[in-house]
Amino acid sequence: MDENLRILEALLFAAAEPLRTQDLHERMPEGADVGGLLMELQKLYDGRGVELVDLDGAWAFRTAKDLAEALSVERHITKKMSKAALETLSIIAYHQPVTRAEVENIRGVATHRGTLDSLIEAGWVKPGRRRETPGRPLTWVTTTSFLDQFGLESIMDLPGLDDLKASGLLDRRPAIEAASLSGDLFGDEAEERALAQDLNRDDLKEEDAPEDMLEEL
Amino acid sequence: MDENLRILEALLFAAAEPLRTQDLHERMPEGADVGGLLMELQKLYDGRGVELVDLDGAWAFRTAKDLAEALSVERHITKKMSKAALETLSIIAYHQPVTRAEVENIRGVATHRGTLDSLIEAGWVKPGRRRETPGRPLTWVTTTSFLDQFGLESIMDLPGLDDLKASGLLDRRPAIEAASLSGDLFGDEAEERALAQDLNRDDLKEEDAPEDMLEEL
Amino acid sequence: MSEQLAMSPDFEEDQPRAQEVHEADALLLDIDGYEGPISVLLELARNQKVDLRQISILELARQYLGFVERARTLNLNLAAEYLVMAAWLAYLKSRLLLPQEETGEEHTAEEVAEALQFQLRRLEAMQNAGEALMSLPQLGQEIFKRGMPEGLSVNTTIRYNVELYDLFKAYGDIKRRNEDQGYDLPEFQLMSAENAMSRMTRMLGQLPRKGMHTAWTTLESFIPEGIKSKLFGRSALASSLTAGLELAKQGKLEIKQDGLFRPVYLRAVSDLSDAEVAAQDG
Repeated sequence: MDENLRILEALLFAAAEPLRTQDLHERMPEGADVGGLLMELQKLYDGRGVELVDLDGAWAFRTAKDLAEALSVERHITKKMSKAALETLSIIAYHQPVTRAEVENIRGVATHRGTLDSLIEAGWVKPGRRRETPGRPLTWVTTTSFLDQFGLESIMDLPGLDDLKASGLLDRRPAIEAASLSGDLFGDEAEERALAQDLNRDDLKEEDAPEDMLEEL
Repeated sequence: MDENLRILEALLFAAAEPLRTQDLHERMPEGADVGGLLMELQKLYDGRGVELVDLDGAWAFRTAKDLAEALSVERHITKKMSKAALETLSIIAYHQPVTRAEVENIRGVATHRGTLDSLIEAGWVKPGRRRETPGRPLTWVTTTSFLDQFGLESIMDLPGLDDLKASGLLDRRPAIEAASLSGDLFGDEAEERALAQDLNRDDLKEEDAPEDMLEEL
Repeated sequence: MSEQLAMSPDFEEDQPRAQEVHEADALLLDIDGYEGPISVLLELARNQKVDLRQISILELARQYLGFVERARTLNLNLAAEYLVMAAWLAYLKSRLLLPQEETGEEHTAEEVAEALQFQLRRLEAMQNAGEALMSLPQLGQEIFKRGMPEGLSVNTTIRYNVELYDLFKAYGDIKRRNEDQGYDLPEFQLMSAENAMSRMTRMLGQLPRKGMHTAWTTLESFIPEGIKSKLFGRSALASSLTAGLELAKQGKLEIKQDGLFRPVYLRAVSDLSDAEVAAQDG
């Protein structure tokens, strides 16, 4: 076995965290073809109990997903994530880079202290660039640890990402802008019918007479 | 690759401690030939960057011993030395053996603990004998590394005070000279422009004057 | 507004149907599990068991108002945000029901309803995405990292960028510092108040006279010409003003300024009366 391949294998085995290609360059002997060696190593471990995974440019050995059952004894009991934290995490994952205000807008509530904190503490989200808009708000993005946690190679592998994109639901803007500016909402026949139904509902009109409502308002 | 071999590989990889054959029997599927599989796995990893080792009846993956060096990186950092450290070093060099109190006395300021520490860490000074005076204070001397760093054969090669004076190193600082020789009041164009600006800023415009003066006349 | 709404007898006639009472109760029981009104609206919308794109905003508004009403009946205190949402929905409902008119609002009621629907769909999508994420194999649950990583170490060696010259210079600095005991006051060249006074007195005598007073002259015209030093220029201005004030106090001249930062004018006061001046001129 090639000496450089041995070193690469040992490095990735010994590291507690995924190693970025540039970290590997720094640690490998001068002139080593890190990219080529990574490919070779990944091939070597293909179909094995342990696999070399590429986490968007960071590399780590991980047990094969299909062995989950056999490895259940190793399972740690983890705290369940709060609903708020999970919602925030998925919004950051699917809408990244996204500002806190945008997250709050999508969720329709102010973010409690501790929600974002817990995600940062878990190492799943980190600050991205500042948005070049008034106030230069900070954006949030997911980390390599996030990809590692969910066994994703990149954020392009997020479940259902393509469908969400196609449906126009990955719009960070306030709903009133997102809804009124996306043509398909107004162009959709079903939509128009639904709206028409709304307006023609006799039962509703009977129940809540407009005059009463006006009086109350 | 055999499914049981894959499971064994993953188990040993994920385990937080070396696993005894008995532990493996418990975790492996019913009827698996643990002993045979261990031999097979050990052979598979023979000569690789990672090896399967038998630690007195318990099994674990370990990075190959001969690669230990490759798992640590040497990082060279070039730093500037603080003025305080440099002054302290020069006093130790010129006055050695010298006590800390004497260093402070010569410098005219108290020396932070970290200042001497950084010189010790750099390997340039070391403790000498204790001075046979009340309190038996420790003295400090320079090291061979100090001589190496500055390309000196011995501390006798350090230039004397007279030499330093002759080379101009003990002259008054240019900055002080400039301040005390502020005789050149007239003739500086930049100054003139600055003055003109000043006067304009204060609204002391000459143009304002003539009409007013005429009115009065 | 919403409280009025809730207490209105008209509104009470609008009793939710039995099944909805049940729904609202389930929501209210678990109100802490909801992240505010949007979250509750989404739950209500899901209970309609239709695609959110087909959801009736009017029906949803009615259900939500029923939910708030139910909370009031049960004497449950809802957070203010829930009541704000109730008021907003009541308003939206009325706008949707009323014929289109020029309200001067930026968005039509239909657009606002669309936006609400979009908001709900987007939030639902994110909640579903969260569930999808959690159903992925996870590190420490289904995927494992190495249990005993040896870890990678970094040995740092520091090289100091110091040369012999720096060492000598440092020593020289100490020696010089010890020699330079005491502090030399820097010399400044300034115009003294006495200097300014004599200068101004001399110049006042040379100003053209007419009547009892001479002409108004700016303060700067008392300052020597061709000053190259900024500091000297400033001191000359300050000293001349001081001298001018002193002379004014003595009654030898008058000073005026039209406003803040406006030029300062001075003029000499003649010792002679108007008649004497006239006689002299004659």
